[in-house]
Amino acid sequence: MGGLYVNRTRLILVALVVVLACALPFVLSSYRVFQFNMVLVYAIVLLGLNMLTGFNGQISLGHGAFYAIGAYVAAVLMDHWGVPYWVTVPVAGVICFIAGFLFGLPALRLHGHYLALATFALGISMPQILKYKGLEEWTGGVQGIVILKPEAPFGLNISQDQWLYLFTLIIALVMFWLAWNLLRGRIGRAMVAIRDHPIAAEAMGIDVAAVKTLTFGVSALYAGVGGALGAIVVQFVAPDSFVALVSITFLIGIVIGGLASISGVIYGALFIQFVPNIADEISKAAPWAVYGLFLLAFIFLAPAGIAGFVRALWARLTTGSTRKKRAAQTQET
Amino acid sequence: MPILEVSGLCAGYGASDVLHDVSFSVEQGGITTILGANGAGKTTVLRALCGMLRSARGSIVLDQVQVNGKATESIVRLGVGHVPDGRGTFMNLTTEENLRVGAMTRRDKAAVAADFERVFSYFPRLKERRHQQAGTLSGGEQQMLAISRALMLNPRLLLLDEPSFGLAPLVVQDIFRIMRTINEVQKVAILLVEQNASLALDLASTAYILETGRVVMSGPAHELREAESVRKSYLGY
Amino acid sequence: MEAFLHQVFSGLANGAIYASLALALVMIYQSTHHINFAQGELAMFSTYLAWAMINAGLPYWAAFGLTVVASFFIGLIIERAIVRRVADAPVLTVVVVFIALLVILNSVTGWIFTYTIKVFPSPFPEEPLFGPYISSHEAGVVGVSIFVLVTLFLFFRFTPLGLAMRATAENAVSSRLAGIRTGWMLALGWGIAAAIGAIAGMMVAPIVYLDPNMMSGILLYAIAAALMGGIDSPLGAVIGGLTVGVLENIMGAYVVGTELKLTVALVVIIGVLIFKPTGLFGRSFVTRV
Amino acid sequence: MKSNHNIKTLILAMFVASVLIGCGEQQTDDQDASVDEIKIGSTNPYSGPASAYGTIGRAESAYFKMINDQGGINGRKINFISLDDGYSPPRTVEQIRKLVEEEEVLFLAGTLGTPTNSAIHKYVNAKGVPHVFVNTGATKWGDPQNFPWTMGFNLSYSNESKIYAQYVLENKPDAKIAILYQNDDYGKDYVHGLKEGLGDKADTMIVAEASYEVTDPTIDSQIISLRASGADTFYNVTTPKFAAQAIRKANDIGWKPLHLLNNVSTSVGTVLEPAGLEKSVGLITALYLKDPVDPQWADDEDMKAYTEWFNKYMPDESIDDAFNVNGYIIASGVARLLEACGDDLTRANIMKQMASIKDLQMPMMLPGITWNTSAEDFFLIESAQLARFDGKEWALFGDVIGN
Repeated sequence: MGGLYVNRTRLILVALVVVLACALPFVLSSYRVFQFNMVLVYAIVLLGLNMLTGFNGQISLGHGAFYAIGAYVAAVLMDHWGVPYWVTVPVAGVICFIAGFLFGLPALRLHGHYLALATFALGISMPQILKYKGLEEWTGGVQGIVILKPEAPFGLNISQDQWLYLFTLIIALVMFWLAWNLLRGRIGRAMVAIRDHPIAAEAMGIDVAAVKTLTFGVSALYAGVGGALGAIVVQFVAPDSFVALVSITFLIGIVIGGLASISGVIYGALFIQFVPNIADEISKAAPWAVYGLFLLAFIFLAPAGIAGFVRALWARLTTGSTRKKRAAQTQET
Repeated sequence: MPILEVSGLCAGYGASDVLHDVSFSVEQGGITTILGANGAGKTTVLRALCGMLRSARGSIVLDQVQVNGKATESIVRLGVGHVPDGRGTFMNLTTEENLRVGAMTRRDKAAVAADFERVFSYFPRLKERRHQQAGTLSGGEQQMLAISRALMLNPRLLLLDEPSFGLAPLVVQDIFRIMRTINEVQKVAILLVEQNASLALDLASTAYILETGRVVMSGPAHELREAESVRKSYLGY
Repeated sequence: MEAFLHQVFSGLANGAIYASLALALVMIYQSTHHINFAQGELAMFSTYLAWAMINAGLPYWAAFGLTVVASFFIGLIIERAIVRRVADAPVLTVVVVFIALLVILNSVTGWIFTYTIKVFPSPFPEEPLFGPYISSHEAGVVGVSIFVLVTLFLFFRFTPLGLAMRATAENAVSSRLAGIRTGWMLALGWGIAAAIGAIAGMMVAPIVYLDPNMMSGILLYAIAAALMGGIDSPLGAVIGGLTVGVLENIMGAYVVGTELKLTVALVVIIGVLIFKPTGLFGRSFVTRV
Repeated sequence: MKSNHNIKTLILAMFVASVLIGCGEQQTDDQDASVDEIKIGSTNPYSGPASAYGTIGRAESAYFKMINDQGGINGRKINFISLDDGYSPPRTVEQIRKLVEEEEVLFLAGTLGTPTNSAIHKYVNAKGVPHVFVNTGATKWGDPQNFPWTMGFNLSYSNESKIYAQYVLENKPDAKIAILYQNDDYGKDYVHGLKEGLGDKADTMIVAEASYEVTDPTIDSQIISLRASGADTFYNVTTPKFAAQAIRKANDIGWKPLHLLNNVSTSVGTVLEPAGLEKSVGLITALYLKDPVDPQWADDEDMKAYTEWFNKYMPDESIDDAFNVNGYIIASGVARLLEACGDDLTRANIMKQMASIKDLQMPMMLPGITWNTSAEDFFLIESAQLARFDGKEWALFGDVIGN
């Protein structure tokens, strides 16, 4: 399980990525900044989903639902009560934590495919619920809610896009840092133990039910924070923005990026943000087919996700000739 | 002319090898045993023989046919019955269906019917439990079922992976008695892998001792039985 | 009362649609332990093959038979060429492969055949034979589902191949040690599932019209039905399908209205699963530590 | 932890530094079209569950290909960039920003879908990019006061509904109406429009409403419920596949109401033929386009031109599909707009020309249904004519309604 320990090279790499991320909005056009802003948003959501599915082994085909709740919390708060945008993000996180925790309780009794169905059902139902007459007063029903884009504070001389990107980046860094600490700590080990050896974990004295529901809550919290940020960035929420396909896309993100890998969620986020556009450029007649071929290609070339691929590549580069010799030997047979 | 001739076998899981340059043979119609402590690599030997380990290197010749690199099912079809560790029972199938699976590769219906009767005569308990779900059988019964399933293949060579494991002494004796019968009546060669050295050396004519993946001693079973080191480490007196 | 009966029968007719696809899902699950998300699109694609053949002038049953055979081989090839490569991968990786297949099949079909709806003929008579509540075709779909179910049961219970497939699904290592070519058993499972899916598609299309998204809605119901019935039980799949169909209609017509009927139906199904985690007819496996 | 501290300091330093360097963004309001090429942007769902509409975008592209083959407009070629948004609002925002900021298109035309266009409504108006021929029927696209850069294309769903309401009030004042609608903005707009049209009689006249989701396999259950309500008038607000199902199912269970079908699903080839032409007899709708399959237009000059274009530029697509007509008219409208603009290809002039169309009879529009706009009136198509299906064709009756 890479990604959880510290060493000098890794630290330098992380710092480099962070520096690059900070510099991005000042070298790229607004449109690109917007795109990378969405990458950050997706990365936060994928991180949450990866905790739940990758590290804890609970499959979710319905994280789009929590993403939607987060987005709507932000939109409703801003639209109805004029709450400042930056307040809505933690509120969305807390509300999603509660929602995820509550959903995690019945999910305790469901395993494997059954949990997949339950979460998928949640993802499918969410647009219906958002459209429901009884909630229309807040959700705006099928019309959705339009949000105003925040201006940069403190009189900073940067554009709205740049500010929003940096705002998202700060939150993303905090969320990554928290996740990293959580995952390498006691709770993180418990999560992995439950995934790999549920019965042994119980025998070791881990409160399996508590850890699983908490993981569900935290995972939903991440999705909610991502959802709130996504809503602010896109400036619009509507039931059509949160169809079941969104949940599937998130799942694709963590698998392509690398299950149970923190760095993987960044690759996954880049994939789900950019590959559909590439597919569109290749074929207007059947862009989905191109997208599907990309998926297959990535799965076959990097079965352990891009993170796994990078890790293997790194290992080959760093460890010298001894490995190569051994590899050659094994190939003889 | 040995039915099985293994030389220079190396194999393992993942990057590191468990077996190092292991060589042994089983005579036509003979009984050979490989003894060793837990973790010596006994099960790995059997897995490598049946093509279940991609890492296996060296030469494995079965009745003059080189079988290295062949798929498990192809090796099995050459007449190798493997009673795996953990018994490999199909828990959700009935006893009879388990046996049918064993005879899956055979087309000679009459002979299969005769073999059904034969294994039921070896293990009458299985006949009683014929229509019962195999998952509900006791450990001993499942071991009998595993041996019977392998016999249904009509093998020339039977590989047994610790058939005594976890069973009551009476049951174990029963099973070893039947193995001798099988060997004598059906002329099936047997490769027995065991921790229970005393029983195994009684049954086998040739024995090998495996320690940390290497053959450290070999010879006729009765000679090894007398060897002091064997007595101390494996027979416990 | 008349309307109520009508709703029930209409629910049964819909349920038969779900059941027929659920059977294909159960088939794949039995042989590979995966839920194939691309099953619906595969069925849809098969139905287009049949449509193209009928359009080219083939008689219905010839097209039907050819499509079932062709679908069998398509399933077989997909398993051998694509799914096999991820046989050892984590289940989620396999899920992504299924999603990739789903989007490719959907998009390619739309590209070849366009997205306009197509009329697909029914082999059953036009006039209702079973009273006013259910059309002959709908009754026929129920009948075909039951026929497929019985055939599957007989196949698995009484043929050596069926036994080999069950054995492979349960314990691949032991099966290989019995000389069973397990790789082919998996491919065969895919082939048979694709063939069943093709039948499902050809039964569904006359009711819902043929279009590339024909199965995307049905798939969810079929998965729900299969799981509710117990994912390894063909009988459970059929009963699950019929239950889901009726449940949804009654919910929509009398309980919560149409806007939330899917949501409520799903909640009920998940409720059932929480109290009976292996489904109505599923076997509970003994887990050993 | 020391290393942890280091990294935090580093991040902070970098962040502060980058903020300090931060430079303001240059706003570009108006790009003049280059001399020899006019860039136009659009979005369409080429992928995803709504990809049935993708053919509209392909038809538009095919039309501009024809224009370019004929030498372009005023000597300029059209570069029509139509991107896939999968009917997902966030992706529409992204693609529109790409078109506006990267491709620097002169204007946007024919962007499809209500939620998708809602997502970019504010953005394009803030940027001052003409956002015309918006391809949905929501009412909000005609609001020049607040959104002076946006103008819709279709007859609005609510205006269409009012035509049916008027018809019912005049011809069947004691009607009991049952409504089937798609559970989204499009369906609800229609329902809302009908209620407005019926006024205070709405509550008594509408006896049942049922919705469906696009993922529903069938709408049989809804039809049974609606029939059981005792309604004698059926307002069918559905997209093609469900419309065909509804027409057939109502017929099969012996329900013979006055059947009002929304304009979205009037295609003879892709709706009525699948439903059964004999089962479609008596359907009433409000038409404004010509249907390529409807035999009454077989010798029509417009239709001949359309068929010729279609066979040459879209040989792989289905001519039955009336969606292509929608794309064809939008594209020809854009071409007409550019001709009117002449050499003054500024965004302001585009909106000015767009808002000064008088009695324009476009090809493939029904005779008498003309385009009219003004600085206060941002609704392009505001009239339609009722038609009853007679088993072969849509028989128009009554006057053109609306203005």
